[in-house]
Amino acid sequence: MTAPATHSAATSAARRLPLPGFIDGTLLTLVAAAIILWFAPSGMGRYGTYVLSLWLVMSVAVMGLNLTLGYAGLKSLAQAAFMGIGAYATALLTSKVGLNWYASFAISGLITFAVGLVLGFPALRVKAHYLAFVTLAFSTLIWLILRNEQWLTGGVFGLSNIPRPSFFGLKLDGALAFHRFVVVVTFLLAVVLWWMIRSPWGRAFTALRENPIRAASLGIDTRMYTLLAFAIGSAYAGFAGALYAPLVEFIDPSPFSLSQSFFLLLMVVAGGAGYLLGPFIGALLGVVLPEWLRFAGSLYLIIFAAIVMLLLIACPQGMSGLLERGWNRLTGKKEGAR
Amino acid sequence: MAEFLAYLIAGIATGAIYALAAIGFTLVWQTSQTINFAQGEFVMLPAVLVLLAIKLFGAPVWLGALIGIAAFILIFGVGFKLAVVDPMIRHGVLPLAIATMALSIIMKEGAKDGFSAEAQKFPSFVPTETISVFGAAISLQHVAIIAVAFAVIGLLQWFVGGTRLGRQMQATAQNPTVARILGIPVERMVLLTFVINAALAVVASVLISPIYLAKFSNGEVIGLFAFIAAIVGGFNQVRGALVGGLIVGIVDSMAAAYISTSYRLAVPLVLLVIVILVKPEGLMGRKEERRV
Amino acid sequence: QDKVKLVDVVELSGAGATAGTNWKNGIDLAVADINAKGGILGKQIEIVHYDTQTNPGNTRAAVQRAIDEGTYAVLGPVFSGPIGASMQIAQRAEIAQLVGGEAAGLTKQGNQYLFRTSLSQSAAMPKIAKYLKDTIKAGSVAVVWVNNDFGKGGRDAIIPELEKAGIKLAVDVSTEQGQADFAADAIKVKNANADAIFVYLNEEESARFLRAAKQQGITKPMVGETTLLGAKVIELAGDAANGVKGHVGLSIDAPIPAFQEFGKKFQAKYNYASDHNGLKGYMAVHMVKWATEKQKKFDKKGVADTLRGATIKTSDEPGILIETTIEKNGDLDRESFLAEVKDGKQVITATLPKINP
Amino acid sequence: MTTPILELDGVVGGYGAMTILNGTTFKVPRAAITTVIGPNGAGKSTVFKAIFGLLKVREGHIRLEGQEITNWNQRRLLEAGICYVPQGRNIFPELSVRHNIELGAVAAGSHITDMPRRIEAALDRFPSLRAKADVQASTLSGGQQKQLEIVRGLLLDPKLVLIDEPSIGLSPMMVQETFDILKELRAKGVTILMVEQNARSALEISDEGLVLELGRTRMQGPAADILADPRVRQLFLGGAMTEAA
Amino acid sequence: MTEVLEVSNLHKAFGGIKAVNGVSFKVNEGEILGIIGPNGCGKSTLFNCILGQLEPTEGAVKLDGRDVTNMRPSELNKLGVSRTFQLLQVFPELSVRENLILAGQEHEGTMLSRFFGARDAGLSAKAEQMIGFFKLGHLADAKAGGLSYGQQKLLDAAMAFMAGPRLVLLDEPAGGVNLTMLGDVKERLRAINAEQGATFVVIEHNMDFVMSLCSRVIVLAEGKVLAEGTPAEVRANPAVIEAYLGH
Ligand SMILES: Nc1ncnc2c1ncn2[C@@H]1O[C@H](COP(=O)(O)OP(=O)(O)OP(=O)(O)O)[C@@H](O)[C@H]1O
Ligand SMILES: Nc1ncnc2c1ncn2[C@@H]1O[C@H](COP(=O)(O)OP(=O)(O)OP(=O)(O)O)[C@@H](O)[C@H]1O
Ligand SMILES: [Mg+2]
Ligand SMILES: [Mg+2]
Repeated sequence: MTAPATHSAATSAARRLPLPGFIDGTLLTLVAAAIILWFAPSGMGRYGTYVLSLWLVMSVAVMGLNLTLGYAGLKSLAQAAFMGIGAYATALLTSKVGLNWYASFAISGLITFAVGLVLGFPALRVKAHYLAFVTLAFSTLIWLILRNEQWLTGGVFGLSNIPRPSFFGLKLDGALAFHRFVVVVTFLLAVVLWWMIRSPWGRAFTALRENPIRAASLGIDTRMYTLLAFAIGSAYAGFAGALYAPLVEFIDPSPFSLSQSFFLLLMVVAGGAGYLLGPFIGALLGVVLPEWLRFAGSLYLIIFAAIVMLLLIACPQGMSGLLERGWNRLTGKKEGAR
Repeated sequence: MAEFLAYLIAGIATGAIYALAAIGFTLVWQTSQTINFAQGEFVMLPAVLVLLAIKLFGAPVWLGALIGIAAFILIFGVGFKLAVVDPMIRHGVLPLAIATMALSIIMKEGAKDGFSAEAQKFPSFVPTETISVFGAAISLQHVAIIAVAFAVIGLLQWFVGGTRLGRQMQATAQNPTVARILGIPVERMVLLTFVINAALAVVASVLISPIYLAKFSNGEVIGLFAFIAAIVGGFNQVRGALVGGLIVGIVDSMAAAYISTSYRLAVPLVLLVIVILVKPEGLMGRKEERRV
Repeated sequence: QDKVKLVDVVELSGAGATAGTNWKNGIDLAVADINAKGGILGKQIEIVHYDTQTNPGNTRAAVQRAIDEGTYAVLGPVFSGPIGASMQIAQRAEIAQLVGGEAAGLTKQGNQYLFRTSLSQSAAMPKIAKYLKDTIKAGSVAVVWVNNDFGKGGRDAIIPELEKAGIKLAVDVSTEQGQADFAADAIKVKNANADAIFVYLNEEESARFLRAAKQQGITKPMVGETTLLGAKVIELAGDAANGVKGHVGLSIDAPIPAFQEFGKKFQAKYNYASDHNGLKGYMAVHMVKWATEKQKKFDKKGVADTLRGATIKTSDEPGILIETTIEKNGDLDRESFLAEVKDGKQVITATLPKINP
Repeated sequence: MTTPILELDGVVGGYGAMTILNGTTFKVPRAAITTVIGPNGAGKSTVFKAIFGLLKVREGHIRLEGQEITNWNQRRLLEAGICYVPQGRNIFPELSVRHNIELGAVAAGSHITDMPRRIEAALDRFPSLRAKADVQASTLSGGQQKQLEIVRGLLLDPKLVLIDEPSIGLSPMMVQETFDILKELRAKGVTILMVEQNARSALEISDEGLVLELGRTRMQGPAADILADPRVRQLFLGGAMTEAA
Repeated sequence: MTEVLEVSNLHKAFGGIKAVNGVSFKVNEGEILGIIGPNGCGKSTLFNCILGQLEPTEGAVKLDGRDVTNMRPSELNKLGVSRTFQLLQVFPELSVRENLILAGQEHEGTMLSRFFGARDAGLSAKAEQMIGFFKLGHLADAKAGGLSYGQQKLLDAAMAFMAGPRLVLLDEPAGGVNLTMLGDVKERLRAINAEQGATFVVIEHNMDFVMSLCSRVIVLAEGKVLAEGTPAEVRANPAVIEAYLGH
């Protein structure tokens, strides 16, 4: 048997097509999806476009959580809080300081990355739920600060008139223009994550989830990788926040509360933890499904939660797992690797 | 001094409520190694079901109580185990914990849409008089809650750790495959866990709701504080709930008194972080197992 | 048959669910009434409710959707944060948005398309300060408020008024939305030993606070706004509500037959007593109806233009329940009441005139 | 061979789509020690799991004293007199050693009245467990954990013991002790089916030997014959090494 | 001869239990040292203290004369010290091949090169070689968690050799491994020892294995060194027979 130089996760599409070695099904899907999403809003109206953009923004936050939870196995209950930090940082920097969005985006990522590093220390204790507990506290503390420090954050009244960025002088104020901008940014972030997951870093992250003790004895700097996984995951939340603020053009503390962090967790697991495309499916369930369920009136939340629960009962690997199962059945493969 | 005492007693009274709600966390942890994120809703819902039964059947309070409680134990003890836990548990506890998050949404929204978005009075089975302890006021309801919390926790601590049945439940949680090999009726143990948990939630609900009123969103507040209490006290011991609950109650009360009220909520959380850094298994918790 | 579509964007879940549900029910009641009487200019109203989960992002999406779907006017939301998040959208589309928010800041942003359905806090608080000074004769007041946009707005509005009236702030107690336990807060208020206590909480928290206060043996007068004297509070707090006094903007117990009538209809349909949000929702629909009938056509932009600066009389539109003047900035002016709870009943003790009669 | 107590007849089973047991067939003589040997991954543990109902048998039959026990659940098998000590680490980490042991008697319900005495007797055989009777089981050393499992598995009065590589992690003295216990059980008429990689010592105390490869019985016969078989020595007993030692 | 590892007066107590109670010894470059002793005498705990998995209560560990007490396991490993575990420790959800690549990937290059470089960190060939040697070829793409006990044990050992270590601490490598395979493993250890000068410390209860492989043996009992010498000396020592070997 010859040793394929690549990871076993390379999908069959890549094996059949004569493509450069590093291209795999996931990347192709991402490219195709980006192209579709670029054109999708035509005829959807501003509202439809807005929902699509919101879906992508939430996907970015969920992608980050998927890295921490799905790959590295670190349970974080503060993803929404990190998103809040990013959103407020961007909102303040662009509307109060007058910095351009790109710099604010980078700073939001940096701040959340740094906070993630500090907060990650309790995670270094071997038992994983300590991180969950600490992030639970952190999440609520951040929410309190956002609410109480009115001089900075606008407190309960929030911050409004958050400007949208421009692109080389091109104004992105319109729903469609901004949507396309979101598509590009999300695509880039997804590709970076895709690359990371399939690099040796990704393998090391998985090792943290599977057996941190063995990993440490193999020279894997578990402390560094744990902090990295958590900080990068948090930075993605920061990036998501930096997109969220100009998308909604108004922020207040409520979308960054603990229950929203739970909601993001639900999305990760519903989409399929540890699958690269899982977050998009999860966020689709979390953001777009409720819109489709509007006909059900106030019952839609119950329906949504019930769907997630049934999904988990049917397949704990979430939608991605379910799709993979179906695909394998179609192609007659026995066992799929992640 | 009298002032301090008043805060202390108020804190203990509140703390007992948190303790009562937190037992569920520690019990479920010890007997199935999962976190039930719907625990707050478990405490919220029985009261709502009782009121619903009274409203639907026009039953007298005691009958309504019986119907509501039975329905709750059936749905969220037996039903939860059969419909959610059974298919999911073999995939590890993470999907299960996440499923309880979804469950909490269903319970909360269900209570709102199926019953009422408004808070409702809930009849008290304990006289509502207030007595004075060293000049500080405490209601008989709180006294009852303190007594019940102590009794239930003592009883459970004994049951889980001191009886063979309790140890079989623990064994099932710690290593279901081996439990099966030894002939422990694993299914029955899991069922027992969830029924006991549901029954406890009912007790907590019936005692707490006359004070906190019955409202669909109560689970959030109660759940959060109970969770903090369980962590502070120690997740892997039932008695952790008691110690954690009382400490969190007192700290919360003192925070309201002597620290900025808008940051009151932060104080128990800071306490939680300190406990995790200093004694991660919680004040009363058992040390983690050997890993290498 | 041709219909006119109205979209209500409101908090049906999340922190605002209680208020939002009342608002929604009020609207449904109004729509049913109007449709039964032949609709607006002969067209039946088709009402759609979108839940915002009390989340500004969702609210914005829902308002956008409402406009994309061609709503005639936007109703809701009730909480000030989500209103702040969504008001520019209606403004950009030049569509009237009738909201339930009371925060003072909303109408200070020059938005020509935003309309309140109740008095703003900046209108109500001076009346309360005056009441505290003249009637209660309080030299110092403890302020207990809920730390959300509603409570914080009220607190920020009352404190300067107290200062102006020369009343001392004895203690400033913030509480959490949904807070269940008020024992420590009650002790704190008791120890402050103020002449009166101003309570600015949502209904349920008001009830819980009153019970805790009674338990701690607080005897000083409790003064509040609409949310302290509501039927719900009285029901939940029982004895503890007796003696509570304050200013009431909208109340089904006000000595105005139309209000009481509404209260009965609401009770009959939903099996519980409406709070002020139910009244607000009811009025919102009738404001749209009045404006349309006034301009005699379905012109979206015209609704806002017609409402701005108008005075709606009950003789023209009984559904407005009480004569209401809409100021240029979207604030309202109308009569309000001083009330007191006696033997488990809200009793109106005085009617306060409009600020600019 | 005396009448067999356990019979496997064309057993087929595996994990997911993978078949490991390809028609495994053998008989286990009564009141004797039978040792199963074979390369790593031959399916030895899988056979045990199949017998003990932990792996679904897709085809074939398993009989205990002529009675069909295929795919029975564990409780029934225990009641029928089979007990199973699996390979690897199989403790309840947070329970004390004594409580771990005591759980070995669950299946007996209240039939056994002398449980404390039995536990004491078991602890006497493994003194290092006695010293640790009240500590959390997870803190035991690897060998102590194995001792605990052996004690726990033998607490009842089984007819048939399935024991999977008991010697892993045990010191030579404890291996001897364990084998002595097995011999005593045999003397009492208990049948023992054991998997061992420590094959030489195991075959020495065994009556019967069985070689399993790729999920099939390659060879079965008196233990002494198996031990002496040159092919077996070469392929499974590490011929060169045993000679050198 | 140079000392690779020096352990001096090492203590480790868990509450009142003194698991390791003043152990000192030295390991010379190129040596194969055996450590034997009754169950629970502190062998694994000793390893865990040497390798930074546990914090010793007292005492010091030196590697090439440098104090490495309490150094983190990953850093020690980067210095060329690798180990195996007594209880199974693999990455169950990863394939055998991924397990092996993981075991070697941190030893070459930097964090950056591991991010931008090849997915397999250039280790596929090496992994293939290990897979071949430990006869796991048909299982290369199977999840490690689905391997049999002995196969996992072998994988664990293979992982310890992926990065070409110079000091390897093996905790019961023979347990559950088929004797024929074990013979091969032993030859392999000898070869690595001879060709690459790697040093081994082996905890084992399989006396045949210890006696034929080790050049020196240390016997522990109750956390202390009971005896030390060549295999033959130790085997004949009455105290060792009494405490450990049995008659
Ligand atoms: N849980 C499992 N999932 C998938 N495959 C498995 C599982 N357990 C065992 N296998 C496979 O089945 C085969 C037989 O395994 P088994 O454990 O029966 O071997 P064994 O003969 O007991 O080996 P050892 O001597 O190493 O214990 C092996 O190839 C193994 O990879
Ligand atoms: N975390 C711990 N807490 C308490 N006691 C412990 C802990 N770890 C080890 N011990 C005790 O320390 C002693 C030594 O254990 P260790 O695992 O080192 O033994 P060992 O020599 O490796 O034995 P074996 O040959 O059985 O593997 C044992 O008595 C064990 O119970
Ligand atoms: Mg085996
Ligand atoms: Mg050991």
